[in-house]
Amino acid sequence: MHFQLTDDQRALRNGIREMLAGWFGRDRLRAAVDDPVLDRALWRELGAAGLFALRLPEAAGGVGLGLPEAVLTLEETGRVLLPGPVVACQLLAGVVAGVADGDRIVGLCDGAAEPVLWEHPEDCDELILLDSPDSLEGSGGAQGRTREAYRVCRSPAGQVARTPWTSVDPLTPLAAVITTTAVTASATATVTDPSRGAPLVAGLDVPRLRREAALLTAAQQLGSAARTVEMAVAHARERTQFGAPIGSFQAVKHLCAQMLVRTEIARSAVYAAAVTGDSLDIAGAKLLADEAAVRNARDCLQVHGGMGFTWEADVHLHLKRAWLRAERWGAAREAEERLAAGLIAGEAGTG
Amino acid sequence: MHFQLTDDQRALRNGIREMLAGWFGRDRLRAAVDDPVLDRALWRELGAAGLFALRLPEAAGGVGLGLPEAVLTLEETGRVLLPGPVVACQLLAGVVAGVADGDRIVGLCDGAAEPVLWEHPEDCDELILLDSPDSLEGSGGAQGRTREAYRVCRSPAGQVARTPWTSVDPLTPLAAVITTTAVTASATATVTDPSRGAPLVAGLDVPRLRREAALLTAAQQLGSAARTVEMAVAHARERTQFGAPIGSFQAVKHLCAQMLVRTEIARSAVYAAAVTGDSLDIAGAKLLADEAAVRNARDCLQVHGGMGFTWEADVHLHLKRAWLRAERWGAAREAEERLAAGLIAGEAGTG
Amino acid sequence: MDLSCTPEEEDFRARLRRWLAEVLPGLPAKPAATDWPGRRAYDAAWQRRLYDAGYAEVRWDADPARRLILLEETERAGAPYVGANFVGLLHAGPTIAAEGTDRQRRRWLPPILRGDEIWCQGFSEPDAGSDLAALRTRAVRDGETYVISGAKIWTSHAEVADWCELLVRTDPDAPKHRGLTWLAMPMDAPGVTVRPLRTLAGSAEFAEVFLDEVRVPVANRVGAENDGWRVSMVTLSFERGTAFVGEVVACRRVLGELARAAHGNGRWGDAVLRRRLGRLSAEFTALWRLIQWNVSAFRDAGGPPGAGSPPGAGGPPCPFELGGGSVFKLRYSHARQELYDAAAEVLGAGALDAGHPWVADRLSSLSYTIAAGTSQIQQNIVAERILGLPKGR
Amino acid sequence: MDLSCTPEEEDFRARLRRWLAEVLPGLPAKPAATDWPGRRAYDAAWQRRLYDAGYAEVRWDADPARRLILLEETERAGAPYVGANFVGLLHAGPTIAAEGTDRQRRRWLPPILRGDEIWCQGFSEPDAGSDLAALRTRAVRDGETYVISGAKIWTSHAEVADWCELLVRTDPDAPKHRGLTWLAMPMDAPGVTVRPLRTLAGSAEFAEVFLDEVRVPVANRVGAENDGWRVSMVTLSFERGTAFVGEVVACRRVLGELARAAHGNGRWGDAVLRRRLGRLSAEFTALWRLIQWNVSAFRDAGGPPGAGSPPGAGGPPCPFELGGGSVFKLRYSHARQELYDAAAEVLGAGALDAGHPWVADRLSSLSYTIAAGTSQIQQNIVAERILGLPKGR
Repeated sequence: MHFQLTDDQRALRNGIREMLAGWFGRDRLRAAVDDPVLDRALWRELGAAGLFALRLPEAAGGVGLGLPEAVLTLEETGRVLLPGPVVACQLLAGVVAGVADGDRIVGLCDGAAEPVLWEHPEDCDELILLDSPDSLEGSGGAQGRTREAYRVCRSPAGQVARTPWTSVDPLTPLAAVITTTAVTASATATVTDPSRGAPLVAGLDVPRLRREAALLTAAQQLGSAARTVEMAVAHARERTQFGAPIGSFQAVKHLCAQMLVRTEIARSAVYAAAVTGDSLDIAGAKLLADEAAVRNARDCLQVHGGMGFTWEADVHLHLKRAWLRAERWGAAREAEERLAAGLIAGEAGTG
Repeated sequence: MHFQLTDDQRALRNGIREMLAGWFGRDRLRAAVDDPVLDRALWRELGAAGLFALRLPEAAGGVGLGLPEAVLTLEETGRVLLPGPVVACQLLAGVVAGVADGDRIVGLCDGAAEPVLWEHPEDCDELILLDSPDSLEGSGGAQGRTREAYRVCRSPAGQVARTPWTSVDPLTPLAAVITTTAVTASATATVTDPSRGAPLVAGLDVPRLRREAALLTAAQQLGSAARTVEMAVAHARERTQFGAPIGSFQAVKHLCAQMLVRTEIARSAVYAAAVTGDSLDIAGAKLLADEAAVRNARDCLQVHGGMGFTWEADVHLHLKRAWLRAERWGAAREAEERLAAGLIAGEAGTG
Repeated sequence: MDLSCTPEEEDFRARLRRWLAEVLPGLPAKPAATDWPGRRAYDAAWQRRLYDAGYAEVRWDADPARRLILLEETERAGAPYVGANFVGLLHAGPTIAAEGTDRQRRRWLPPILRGDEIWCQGFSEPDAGSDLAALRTRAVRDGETYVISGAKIWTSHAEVADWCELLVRTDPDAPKHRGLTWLAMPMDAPGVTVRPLRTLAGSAEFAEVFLDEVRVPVANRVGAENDGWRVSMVTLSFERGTAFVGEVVACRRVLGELARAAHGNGRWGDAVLRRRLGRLSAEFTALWRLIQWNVSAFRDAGGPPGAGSPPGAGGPPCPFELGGGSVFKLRYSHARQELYDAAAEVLGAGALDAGHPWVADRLSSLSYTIAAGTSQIQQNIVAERILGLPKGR
Repeated sequence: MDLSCTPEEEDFRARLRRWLAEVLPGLPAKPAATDWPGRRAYDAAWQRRLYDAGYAEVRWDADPARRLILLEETERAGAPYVGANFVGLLHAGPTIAAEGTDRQRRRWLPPILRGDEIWCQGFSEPDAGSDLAALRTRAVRDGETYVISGAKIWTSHAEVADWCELLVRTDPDAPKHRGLTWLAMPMDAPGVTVRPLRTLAGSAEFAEVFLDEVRVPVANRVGAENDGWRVSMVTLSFERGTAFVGEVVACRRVLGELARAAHGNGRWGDAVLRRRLGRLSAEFTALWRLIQWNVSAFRDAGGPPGAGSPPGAGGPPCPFELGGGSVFKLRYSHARQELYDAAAEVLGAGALDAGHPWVADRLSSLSYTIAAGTSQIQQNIVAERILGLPKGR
């Protein structure tokens, strides 16, 4: 057992961090806030750097790395609030042509959600929607019912019927997919036992895609949570009130300390879930990372005081993105129920 | 509108406070911890002072005061952790002979609870148990079912079958009533619409008794919550660490401040519920007073540090009694559901 | 303890309700949030109607019970908010009433009540937020004029205000609380520049106000030179009395809406959410009772330094100055944030729609634990002023 | 990142499991909580069996991974707790190993590993809790002897201990961290009085130790005179590494029991409780991962100053000294309290039964946010030592 980053993993993380600092600094971030259309040139640079092909086998032109490395890269994108469907593109780089290079952009939607929200609809070239037929047919229950059956809908972006949506996150335009019947379902199949042996629907292992989407989203939340600790600490060291840096007051100190605690607990959970790939580990990681990202952003705002309440400060961008991600690929209510069920089933892993 | 204590109410509160300080000081408290048998002489003194006859009409030999005054006196008993079924005796002073004078002691149990816990069983001369027939007959559901029907069981204490219980609160011996069938049911009646017009079962308005027991219990919680603020503040002013009183550190200050906030919110709710007598107001008051008493005792312990963890400190006595009371006459889970239902029914009162 | 109204109060309430039922249907449509002149005109017109009907003075009534009824009933009836009249009615007006000269009161108070003149507030500065007394905007005396330079922030309605109640430093050598002065500054004075400040809610409800050698007559000073801290505290304590009455009424209404919405969209089956709403119901009811408690205490203490008091009359310290307002604000600001977090649970993914009014209110609720004294500062106040814990650290 | 064990580790685990399965059924019944001599004998006998089987040294292994496996497997198998051997194995032993002379190590370490000698700790004092360095127990040098007077508190197993690791003040004029010395005091020395201290749980797990001119040879000093603060910090940092492994394993087991009990008694239908348990499952899994993370970091940093290090070897600061242990303890102490609050919800009115083991554990869990550094102190440590926020206030 050596539950620490390897030297290679450390190098990867540092490399991605430097790369993103160079390509997506604060000026670019604020430009994206004003105009959230994705920068195709940047996207291709990310593709060329291997961000999307990270987990493709080297034989297929990929980098050949695993889920832990994917988590480390997504954490970095979360830190800098990189906009765009990075999770989808990394998960589908081997499925949709051109995505690995950053030439094409693919969106991924959870059809079990209500409504079905689609990130960056105007920027995507294609949409893949994961659904279970019962929810597609409108019976509504995403929970439990027919987890054995899946449907995958693949469609060129332009053919998806949608209504506009005023996204709470200025960095993430959204649309609500109206009817999935309007999506050209290029492959539909019903599978009876998908939990083992990865049965493929339209070339996709749907349960695994959902799991990994949740994990990578959690990794982005972790990056955001870690970043807001740094922002709060930096502000607390600089900002002077009552003749002293506010970080010398216990009230501010303890806010910052709890932010770090949340981050490190979430980090332990997310990294471990990346190693085990276990479904309950991932549910727990998402739960804790969502909480860390949302509550840290709130506390970061509190530490910043009035200045944090302005549009010009980046705090709100973290909070809004954290809210958005917390609703995606398993919100707290769902994760908690699954973890509770796992306790009865005795599935809570150890070791 | 004048939502402040009247001069008479202030005088009553101060009178009770002085009386209890004289009759039940810290020595008596610690003696009761070592031996929780009720002091009959003290009980008669309390009776003679009018504590139990407070709400009986003057014509019936009582003091002729109302629910707000009852709340103020119970708050004071909560402050000093006075042991014994004060709530029961005040509520039943007009029903059971000898209770008003403190000559006899009566217990009051909620038969809908599971198990049915009886406070001070060895000290009581008589037990009154409020029940709804469906839960008596073992169908278990206290919630909702047949709220229209009530049964009252009255029995000499010696005839109640019970099992011993190791009470978590050293000041409150408990027993579990085994079978209500063993209780001589001196009056049983079924009523179909008890909500209006106070139909009496065995001379008792059962819904009102439940409401008032909850309110007076909340008043005791309020008194305990207020007392633990004082204890925490006194300790924080005296205890020196790192060369300063610990109350000069923000972490301790803010714990104490939140304790006061909880107390004052609970006080507003409890006093207002005493004035309106409204069922939802009482549910909310109990909820907030339970929370204030339990969380304040916890925070008081935290402020006291190691010294608060000793048996010799009084902090744990407040915590354990607060736990006990929080389970009586409507726990949080029940109160919250009732308040939620009230929101749908549009019953949340204003004005 | 009495929660019922006196016959006079009941009569006042009934009369007010009738009047509101009569006039509200005839009001014009509300202007857009970005239409500042339109908003000013709308708010001023409503204030004028209140004035003509005899309700304007109630805001400054020595008896806060009638103020409570006014605020409760106008909110419940859906009447316009105080809006652009906020600073005049709640801050500057009461300050002038309590601390101004007869001449100043005659000049400034009637136009506030009538809605003729709009005030804004220039207290906070970029480097003086929690530590308000550290403000650095300088006023240098030049004969019968102060010459003022500096920058103010978090100023509402600056774009359309006629006057600004300004706190400036007149003695840079004195201890920080001792060198401040309160001035009424005309917003059209040369050297005043207003720049809108966009908040995280995306709107520009506030502005920064830059002051470059602005000249203000000494006659516009309320209170003595270097006594501005005390003068402005009168204002702040008044604000904490009944400032949140309308909001608490509104929160209780929203809570009922949340419950019904959850009932309608199936989320009512989620016991976690349901019980959260039940708890919030207890919470907001208790906050309402705490307002009534505080207002009654306020009245017992002789009322706030209001329009009826002689200038400079001190009176006993009111409970808000002693921190009663801090207890309320600590819990209310938290409960309000909880309310809109619960709203997000009711909405589910719908909480990602910035166009939903609950989402907009969720965003603005984020300022409640920061503005007008952060929760950290409020806890210090409660601990030190009410509980008597030692200062320092 | 690797969570799997090496073949050597797997082998160690398998061997240990076999051994535990073999010996545990033959253990005698546990003595009563109040039978101190019986408890000492029981704990010492278990330590002796660990020693004979070659597992005792693992507690001081430079590689914490094997320690982790030992603690995990013994807890899971329901083996006896470390009990009376706690201070010797976790505090005094590692301190002597790191800072003692060869002679001291030969004298004191083997009897600890064999369970022959029991140690207790004399650090805290009634007036020196959070501010440990403010302790006042005085040691005055008299030739080759220290003469010690004062009082210690929160001493476990004092009634049956052979030795006490004692922190005393040898230079009252030095700054408070600089005048302390670490001594090994025989508990049978004249002038030592032990008085049991009853906790709120009703038990007497701790004692006060009064020292009245107790004479301790200078040869019993570990480290230099007045260097005791540094010496004792070595001990404390060791404790924070793996001290809670067994407890986290136990908490996860209890959590499963809570879920099954709730399932059995009908409370599982309460979604609020159910989801709380689900959240705690995530919480304790993450805490387990954090232990693995910290242990791995600990190993990378060269391990703790353990039995294998030369006396006085410093090595790089381990992550626990840098606050990693504080992060764990802050969250764990809170989660443990939440766990037993959830247990109370499962029990309902049954939580009022002091005889229920969960209720007893609920009571003892109350000390977790206080003992070994309150949560307030831990937050200061995290803020200052990890986040680099300025000291003061």
